[in-house]
Amino acid sequence: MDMRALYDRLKALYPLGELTEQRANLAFVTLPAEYLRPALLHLRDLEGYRHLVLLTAVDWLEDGLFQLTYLLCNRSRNCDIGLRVMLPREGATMASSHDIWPTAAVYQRELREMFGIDFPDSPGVDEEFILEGWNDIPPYRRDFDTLKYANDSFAQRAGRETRDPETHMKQQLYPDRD
Amino acid sequence: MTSPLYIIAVALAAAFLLGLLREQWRSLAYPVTLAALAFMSWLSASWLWALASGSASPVDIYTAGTAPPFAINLRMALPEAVLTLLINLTGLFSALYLKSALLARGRRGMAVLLVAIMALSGIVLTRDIFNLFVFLELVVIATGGLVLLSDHAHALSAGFKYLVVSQVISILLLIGIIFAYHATGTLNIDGMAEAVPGLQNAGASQAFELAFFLMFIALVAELKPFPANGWALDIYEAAHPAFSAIFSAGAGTAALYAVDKLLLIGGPAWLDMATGVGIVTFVAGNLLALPQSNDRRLLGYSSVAQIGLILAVLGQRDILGEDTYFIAGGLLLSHAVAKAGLFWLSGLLAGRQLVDWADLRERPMPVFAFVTFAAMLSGLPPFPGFYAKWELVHHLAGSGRLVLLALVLFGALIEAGYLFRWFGYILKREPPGEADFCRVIFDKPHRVLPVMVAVAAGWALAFVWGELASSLLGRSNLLLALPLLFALSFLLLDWLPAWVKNSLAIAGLVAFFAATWTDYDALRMIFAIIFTLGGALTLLASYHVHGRRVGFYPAAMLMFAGMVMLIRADTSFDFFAAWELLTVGSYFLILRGKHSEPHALSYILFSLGGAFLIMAGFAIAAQGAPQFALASLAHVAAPFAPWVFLLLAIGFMTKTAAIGLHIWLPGAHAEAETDVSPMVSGILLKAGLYGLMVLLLAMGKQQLYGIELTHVLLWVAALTALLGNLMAVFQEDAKRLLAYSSIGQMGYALFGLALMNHLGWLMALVFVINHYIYKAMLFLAVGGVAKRTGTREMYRMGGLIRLMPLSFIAVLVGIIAVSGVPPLSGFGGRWVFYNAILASDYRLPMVVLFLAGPIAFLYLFRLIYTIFLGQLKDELRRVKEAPFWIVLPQMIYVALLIAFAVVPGLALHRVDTYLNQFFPEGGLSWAGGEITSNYGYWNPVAIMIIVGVIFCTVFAWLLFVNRRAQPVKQFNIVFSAERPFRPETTHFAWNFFAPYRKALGFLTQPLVTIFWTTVTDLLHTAGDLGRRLYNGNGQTYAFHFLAFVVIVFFLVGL
Amino acid sequence: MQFEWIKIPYALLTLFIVVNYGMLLGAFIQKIGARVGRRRGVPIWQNYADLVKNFGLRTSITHGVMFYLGPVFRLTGGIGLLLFVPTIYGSEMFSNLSFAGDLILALYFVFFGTLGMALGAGESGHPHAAIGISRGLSQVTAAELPLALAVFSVALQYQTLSITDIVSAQQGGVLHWTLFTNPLAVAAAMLSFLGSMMRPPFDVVLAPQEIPIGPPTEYHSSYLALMQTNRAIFPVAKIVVYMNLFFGGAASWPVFFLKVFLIYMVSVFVGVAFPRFRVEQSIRWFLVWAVPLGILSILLA
Amino acid sequence: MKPELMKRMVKGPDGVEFEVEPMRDYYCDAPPTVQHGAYIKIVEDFFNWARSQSLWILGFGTGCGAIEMRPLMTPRFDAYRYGIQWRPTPRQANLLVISGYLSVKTLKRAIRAYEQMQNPKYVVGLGSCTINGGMYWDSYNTIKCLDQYLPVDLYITGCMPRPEALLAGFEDLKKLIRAGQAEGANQYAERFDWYKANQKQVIHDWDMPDYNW
Repeated sequence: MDMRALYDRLKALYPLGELTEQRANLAFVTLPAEYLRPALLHLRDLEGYRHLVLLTAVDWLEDGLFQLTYLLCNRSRNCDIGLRVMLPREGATMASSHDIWPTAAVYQRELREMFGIDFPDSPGVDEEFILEGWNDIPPYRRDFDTLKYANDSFAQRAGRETRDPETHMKQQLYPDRD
Repeated sequence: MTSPLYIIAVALAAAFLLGLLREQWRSLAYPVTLAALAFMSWLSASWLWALASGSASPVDIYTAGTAPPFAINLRMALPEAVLTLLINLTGLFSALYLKSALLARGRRGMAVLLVAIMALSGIVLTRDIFNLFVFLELVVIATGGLVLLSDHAHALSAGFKYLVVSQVISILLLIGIIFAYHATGTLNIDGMAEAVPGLQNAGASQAFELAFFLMFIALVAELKPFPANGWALDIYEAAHPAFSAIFSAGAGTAALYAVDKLLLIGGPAWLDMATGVGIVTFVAGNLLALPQSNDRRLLGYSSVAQIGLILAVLGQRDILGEDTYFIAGGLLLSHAVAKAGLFWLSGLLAGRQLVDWADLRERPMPVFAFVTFAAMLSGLPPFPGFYAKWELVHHLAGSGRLVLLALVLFGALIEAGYLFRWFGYILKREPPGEADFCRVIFDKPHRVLPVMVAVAAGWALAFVWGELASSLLGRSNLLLALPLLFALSFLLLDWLPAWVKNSLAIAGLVAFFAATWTDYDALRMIFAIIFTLGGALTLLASYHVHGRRVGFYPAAMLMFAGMVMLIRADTSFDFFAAWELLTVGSYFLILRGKHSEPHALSYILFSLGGAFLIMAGFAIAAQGAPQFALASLAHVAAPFAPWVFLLLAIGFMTKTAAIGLHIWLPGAHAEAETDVSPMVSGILLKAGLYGLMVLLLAMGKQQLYGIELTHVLLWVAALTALLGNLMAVFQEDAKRLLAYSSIGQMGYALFGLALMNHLGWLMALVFVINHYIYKAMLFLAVGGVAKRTGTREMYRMGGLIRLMPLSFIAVLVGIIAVSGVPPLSGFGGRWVFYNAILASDYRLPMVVLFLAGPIAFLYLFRLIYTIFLGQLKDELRRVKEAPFWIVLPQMIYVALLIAFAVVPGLALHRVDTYLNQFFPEGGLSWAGGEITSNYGYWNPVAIMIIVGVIFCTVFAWLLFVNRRAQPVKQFNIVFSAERPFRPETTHFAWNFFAPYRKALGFLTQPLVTIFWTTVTDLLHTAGDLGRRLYNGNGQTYAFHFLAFVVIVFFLVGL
Repeated sequence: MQFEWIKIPYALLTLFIVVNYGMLLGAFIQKIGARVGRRRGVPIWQNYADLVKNFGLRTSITHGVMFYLGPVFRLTGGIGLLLFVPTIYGSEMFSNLSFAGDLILALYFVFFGTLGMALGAGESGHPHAAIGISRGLSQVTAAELPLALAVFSVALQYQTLSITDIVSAQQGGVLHWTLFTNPLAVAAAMLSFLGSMMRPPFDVVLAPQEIPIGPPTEYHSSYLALMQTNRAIFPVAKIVVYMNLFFGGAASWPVFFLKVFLIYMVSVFVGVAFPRFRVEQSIRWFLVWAVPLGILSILLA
Repeated sequence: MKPELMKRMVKGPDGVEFEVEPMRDYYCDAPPTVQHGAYIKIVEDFFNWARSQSLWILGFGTGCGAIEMRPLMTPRFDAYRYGIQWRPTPRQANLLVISGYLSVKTLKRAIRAYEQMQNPKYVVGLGSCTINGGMYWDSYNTIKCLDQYLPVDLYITGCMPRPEALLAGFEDLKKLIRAGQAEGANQYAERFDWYKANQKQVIHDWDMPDYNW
């Protein structure tokens, strides 16, 4: 209904992918990277999506792609729309949106540190964000082996056991039952 | 004796000779001119000498061999001798100065110059009104010619305008003379004067009145009264400076004397008119000079004003009586010598803007010349104008002419304002152009010589008038006073290296005290010690300056001379002269600071304003006598007493910087040099307190309109203490903080005095002593720090305790003392204060003072914390301890402070006893170490021992348990588990008391500054408005003149 | 009054009693607070343990000479204040060292420790220390004013500055206390008292959550132990002044203990009932509410 | 190294240039030393008793475990009665509770805070995360074994341990202190190089002196 109408209006302007309607007031749509900025501005200025809820990334390792998701919110109509942009994993770079929403700069700094996606011209994008003195590939990339890194970097205490909570508690509390 | 007629004859002969000289002897023309002028000067001088020494008596010369009215007669008496000497000397040195211009113009120029000087002398000498007219015409024509000597673009038009208006004047004069001759049947001035009372019928009398009005207005117009003077001002601006010197000094003198002679005919009826025109011209001329930026035009306005003042003095002949010539002469000679000197000086400079005079900055001699001239014009001691003003004001006050008195002082203050502003430019502005050009001009001795002669003449006049005044006032010559001579001798010693002069100065101060210490009573003793020995102690710090330090010692010693003369003065005149001397000396001292130009100016203006109030107060109290013993202030008649009290109190409070009159102090003290700040703060402020003490001791409580003035004083003092302290809290500049603190501390001392009881006075004295010690110490310490760190802004410092430990100790001891925390000496002041207010009748002002007390903690803590504690900045890591000579006096002060804390009785016991004769009630009893009042007791020795023992015990215990403490560095602080970024971001110093500003900052609105800025702005605006009258158009000027005539005519009411 | 050597052991005895009383009083008041909150609260000897612990710490650091001396100034200020004021009225033994000076000495000696402490904290170079001092000094200027006025009023009333004389003038019944003869002055002084006890609503100086305890933030080990000792002595010494001026003094130790406790409790009651003022608010509060009372008391005295 | 910590040339007010090296000029570089107790045993025992009765905890929460420490002050648990209280500055605290997981970034701050406390000082590890990383055992950014980096006197297990467990743990700590066995600060000084090596192995941007006085 609403989201569909919005999709149609956008579709007339930009080459959009399929609409994924999660809920009545939440939908996602994919579009090429170069159309993202006009689409964001259009949504913000003409459609009332004034709030950038979040900007996050997904590592599609197998496809060699990063997916950026810009989730926007229209407060007055209680609607959210997510714009997805697919970037090639190798040398992933995206135009910065900090001039549209200043908060985007923080997300972009985080994405730069955790995924290695570059946002040229975003303020402070190359500064350390959460990690201090990180010396490996960005840790949220799926090809980063966190267990191996942990074992290499940190002394593990010997004798640690791992149990499945369900079976363990069953054994502990109701050892007789099946 | 050679007949004075030769003055005229030689000039005429020389002028003719110049015309007859053969072409090939042309080069002789200039020497002939000089010789003639020199002879004329010699002739006047010989008559002056003869008349003054009594070896000759005044003579009348009958030109045609017969007595008037049948022939013209000239007179040579003392005034004539003085004035012709002045005119001829001005002519001589101007001719010398004009050498190149005269040589370029040839013989005719020289002849005209000779004729001009001759005619001016003739105006002075002649007793015949028509002859006077003739000489006047000669002067006008010669002036028109001489103006053209200048290369200035406007010279021609200025001369033309001058001629036009002068002819109108001449016509009026001529008509007047014709009618007067018709009425009286004589042209002789004295004859006319005798004939006037004898005029029989009303018609003749009225006709004569009209005739006299025409003559009077014409001659007055020659004096360039306001507003009929536009035509003359262009001359000042456009003519050659040497001619302007003649025009200002010579022509003004001659015209004044002519008016003086004419007033003889008119009689007392015309005196008021002369006074009115004179005083209006004086005030307006000075107001108009205020916004001027062109030097010669300013001098022109100033000349107009000065001559106006003298005209006003002549108009006051009825009350001045015999003193008229003493006063008018003093003013006139000061004016003439100073103006001639200044015009000559202006010819040495390339630029015509006042700021261009900064060229003089590096040259001590011209600067000294300027100082001399400015002091002569502003009537500062020891120059004749000072005596003249004193006498004038006393006569005016004695006859109740208070409006006139106020106008005279107001005009004089404005005059001092622009002169000292100008002096500030000279010393403090950047020289504008190429110094080379300037040097070339200075290399011409014939231009420098006249200036130096004028300086010498100024000082000679100072001596002469000192002698005259000494016979008038029955006291020795001011210029010969030992302290003043000692101070002036440093002018001659200025070539010596600074350390030699410093040693001499210290020795002089100590020796003076050693020679005179038996003369002082207990009260004066305290001030004497602070002024002499205290001064010597602060001078120790001056050893840190290397080189010659030109100008410092004359100024400093002048201040100290003034101060010792102040405490030794027992008559109003001595007191006032000393007061002026210390003001001037301290002004020069303050002006030495790098950025102190505006602050020194505001200091001198407030001080002179205060001094004029003091003078007026003394004059009113004197009731016609030229001076009186200070002690007899107690016997001033009832209706005047409160007013005298008010004037004197306000005058003294300009020095102690009571609230409302304080705005000069912060800048002046903060911008002064390192070793000057302690002098002007620790020592100079006490002079104002001393004045107040003298005043209050003599006059006690006074009532005005039912209000007790000491009660008002209490409020003023309390507000001063509060606002001074409050302002200090919000300063970023360490020396400004201390300066505001001084205002607050002076408020406390004033409060003690105004309490008018025994302990209040004792408290004031405790504050006097304490404030001297700790403020001198703090200013030295902070000055030393500022010297090393290159800044006075406290937030730029920090963490200096390890690098400058001795300065830290001085400041630490200082702030404990200032804050009044036991066991140091400040507590004594607080203790006496509490005991004093318990005995007082007033209670409300104390509330304000209670509020002020703890505020001191705020600024004191800030002072020590932001400078010495906190975080050390990178660029200050290698700073060294202040120079030895700055630290040494501080350490002596520390010792003194502790000594005064332990045994205050040494200084106070005698004073306490001494005060018993004035305030028998409520003294202290001094038994052993204990001091007991009617209310409480206090044992400084015991306090010191107890605190010391407890402190040492606790400290020893801490040392024992904490012996292994690890010394750490500045960033080893707990920073919420983070680390500090940089020292500058970690040092919490700027706007330190932000919450306090939120709560009470509204009290620190600069209302007083706004008020005084508005006052000066208004004065400038008034001057600017007046300037629009002068649009440079000859017709307008002629109209001004006619309007002037008409206005005066109606005012006269014929 | 004259000095005799016997005064020294007497003074030390007073000091001993007051230190212990102050330690216990502090814990006791904490305990009352705990009981009001249905807690058991600290043991009554907790302050001793803390003190011994801090003296027993093996390491310490120093930021410089003034930092080292700060606590010495502080404790000297406390002990001096205590000893300059007679503790027990009528007792030669416990008149301490009051021969050295009168009421004014006591009033001004209060600042001795404050000033030294502020300097010491300042040398630590910690900005929070400076901020705390800035707040404390700002507040004290307004808070001290009503007390100064009240003291002036009382001195006018009794025409003396001697504490002993002021106490003796209040003898002969409860109604002779200044509290009843000059209630305005006492009201003003007690408001000032609130401001000087570092309890809410006037504790923004320490503000543990905001500028971790303000001026003493860098102090530890034996420095802190000295300051704790002072914390036991100083409030009691200050209350002794109030007690002598306004509440008839104390003629024996039990009366002394009771009166000091009750006066102390005033600030505790106010403290638990009101939230914290900002500095400028507390300055205005003192100027608007407390100072007029003081002025009135002066005008009526 | 951050620019503000790098060596730089500075010009003094007298115009002379000189070098400022922040790490040397701003920080004390003395290493910690082993501190012996009082020479007389009974005095040391007395001190140990006082130390045990006066545990001042640094108010410093590193992870979710901090939420379990707040109730200790409430009437229900009332830790004050055991002589336990909170101090806002490490200078005055002598007990550091590592309350839960400790990321590498927080570890640096914990080390600073610990070193700024005065000897003797105690470390209590709270919850499984401090013991073996707990549920963060394979995290790339969380230390697994607190005693590699700080001398831990006592661990309190659980995820999360309840306030009762904390109180019990503190009572055990008191016993250790009274027995003179809580000498973590001295261990730290003795094995300073080992601790520093472990710390520097995980903290890659070491930008502070080796010992933060």
